[in-house]
Amino acid sequence: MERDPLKALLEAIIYVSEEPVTLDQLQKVIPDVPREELRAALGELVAASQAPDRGIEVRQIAGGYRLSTKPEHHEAVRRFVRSQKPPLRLSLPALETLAIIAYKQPVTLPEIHAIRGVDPSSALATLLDKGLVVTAGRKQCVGRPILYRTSKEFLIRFGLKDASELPTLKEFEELARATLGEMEGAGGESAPASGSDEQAVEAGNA
Amino acid sequence: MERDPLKALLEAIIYVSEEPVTLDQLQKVIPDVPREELRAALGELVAASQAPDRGIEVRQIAGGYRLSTKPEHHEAVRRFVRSQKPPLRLSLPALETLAIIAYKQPVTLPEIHAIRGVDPSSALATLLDKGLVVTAGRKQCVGRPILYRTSKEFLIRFGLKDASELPTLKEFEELARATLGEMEGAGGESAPASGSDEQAVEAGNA
Amino acid sequence: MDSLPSVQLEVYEGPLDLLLDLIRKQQLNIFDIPIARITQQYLDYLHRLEQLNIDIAGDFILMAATLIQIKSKMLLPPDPLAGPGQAEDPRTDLVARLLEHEKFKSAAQMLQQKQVLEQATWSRPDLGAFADEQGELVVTLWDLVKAFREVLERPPGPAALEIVREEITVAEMMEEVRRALRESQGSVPLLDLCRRYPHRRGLIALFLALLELVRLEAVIAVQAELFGPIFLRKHKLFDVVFSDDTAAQIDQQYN
Repeated sequence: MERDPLKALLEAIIYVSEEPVTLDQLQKVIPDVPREELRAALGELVAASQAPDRGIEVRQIAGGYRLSTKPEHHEAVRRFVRSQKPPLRLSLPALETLAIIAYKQPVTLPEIHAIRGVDPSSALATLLDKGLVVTAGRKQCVGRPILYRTSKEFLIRFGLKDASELPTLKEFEELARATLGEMEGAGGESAPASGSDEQAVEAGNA
Repeated sequence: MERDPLKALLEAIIYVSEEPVTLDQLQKVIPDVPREELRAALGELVAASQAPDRGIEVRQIAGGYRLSTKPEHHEAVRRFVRSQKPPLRLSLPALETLAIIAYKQPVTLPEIHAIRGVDPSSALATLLDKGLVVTAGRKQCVGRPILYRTSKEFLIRFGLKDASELPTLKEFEELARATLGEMEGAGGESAPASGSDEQAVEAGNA
Repeated sequence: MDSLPSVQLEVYEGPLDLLLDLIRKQQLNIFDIPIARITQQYLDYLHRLEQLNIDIAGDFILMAATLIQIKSKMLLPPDPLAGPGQAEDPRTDLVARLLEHEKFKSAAQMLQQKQVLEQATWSRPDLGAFADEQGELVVTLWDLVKAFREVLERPPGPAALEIVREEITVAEMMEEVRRALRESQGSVPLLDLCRRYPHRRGLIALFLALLELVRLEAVIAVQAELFGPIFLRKHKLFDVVFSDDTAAQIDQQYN
């Protein structure tokens, strides 16, 4: 198949699909085109949709391809959509729990508790409720606790290609070390006792 | 507004609209662009979508503009739609009935009826239809009612290795209670108090 | 309260958040935490919560204990047997936990940003979600467990009660008959009993139960006049049949 009609066909299929369309699914419907060619055509489709005269773009999300409006048209588009996109409001605890699951998956409740320092049950229940997190069998250890992982819905709601697209934890590690470790006026136990207490910044003191 | 971003915006609006979008509607959302310019941009949009590498086209229909796949992809698109295994959707009654069967299996219709308090016949028919539930002989009691249990398809759909991976009620007790707390607005996240870090209680102020 | 750097009583989600905030506000170096001071401030905070009658979660108490333990370890002279550089800083574990927690707080913010951006785009499935066909939901295992819990917690309506009775077994129905006889001082109109079970299967169970009881001579059916009401009464073996043993057997089937 020539490249242009192939791209057109791919666009049509992605348009009608309810879920992000995977390469496997496309290969099944278009068996006579080599996989590599499909992949290349998809790449061109993604690139072409970035043109400034295009309002909808083909994006890689949740392991597949799908169409969506570009974020810059948000305001005008919203006026056309009958009701609001169901807003995904997550509390900070829920977001933190989600972050832990996203990076440590599959992970158990006690493991999350250890990192957060607080019982994560309520936050976890919220995430399960919203379908952002799903169960993933049981851990083969004492008590066989339930394992949790992020769902496809999570990838879609957060616009991620797949879980590996998240920035590495190392980046956050460096950030944490930088902001908490290299501060002025560091007064440790090893420092002269007098120093540290006086250096306390009267943050909220009136 | 420049022509390209205007075309992009129009495409985005036409994409999200459920009905064909009329010029009047567009003029209302984009009031600062003269009507004639809108019309011209729409004309260009229609023409551009005829390019051979495009699979969806903007068409004038029923006094408005809308997107649709091109007729030449009809066959492949239909094949794709057919090949899709739609995500498992269940009505609430069906879900409840499935839950009872999963946890009480093997179980009879009268027993399900007793637990749900509503006649589960139609929900059960749906579940049998979807292959999530199968029959499992008859119960040795008066009337010898048919027993039901969950199927292999059920395990696959819910990502379970076997029925023993089903979370026990006790395991979810904590989580479910936590959700209830949140719904009551109590935010049972943890003491000393509910919500996010931003909230500060002024109580300690002297 | 001058050891607590803030006059406001902040709300912390957990002990790690509180500690991180204390460190941040005072611009301390996390790799060299003044543990005595931090412990004092931490305890002051808990103390103020107590004064306000706010329940303190177990996680906060546990951390207080950990801090005190670290503090006391630091007061001990270094182990003379340990080689140079071998003695471990008692704060190491705590620092690792704080850093780990901080890491995921940043990750959470990153997720939030991504989500806000994604919220500004629209896709056809989003649109379809509004006009959800026939109120059907895409379900997960969690939905399943929740559904089961909700069913169990739902108070049974009057219809449910009627149906429960309808589906009882013969053994259970025998128990029902006994209860009815006890409640009515030994005599019950048969018709009253039948009216409790308007459906066929319930009536069949009742009929079988009565046959059983009559056969066992636990119950007798009497009719004072032709076509008159039939009454059920205790018979001579009533107490024997419903002896502890029999009752236990019935109970077993009941569960």
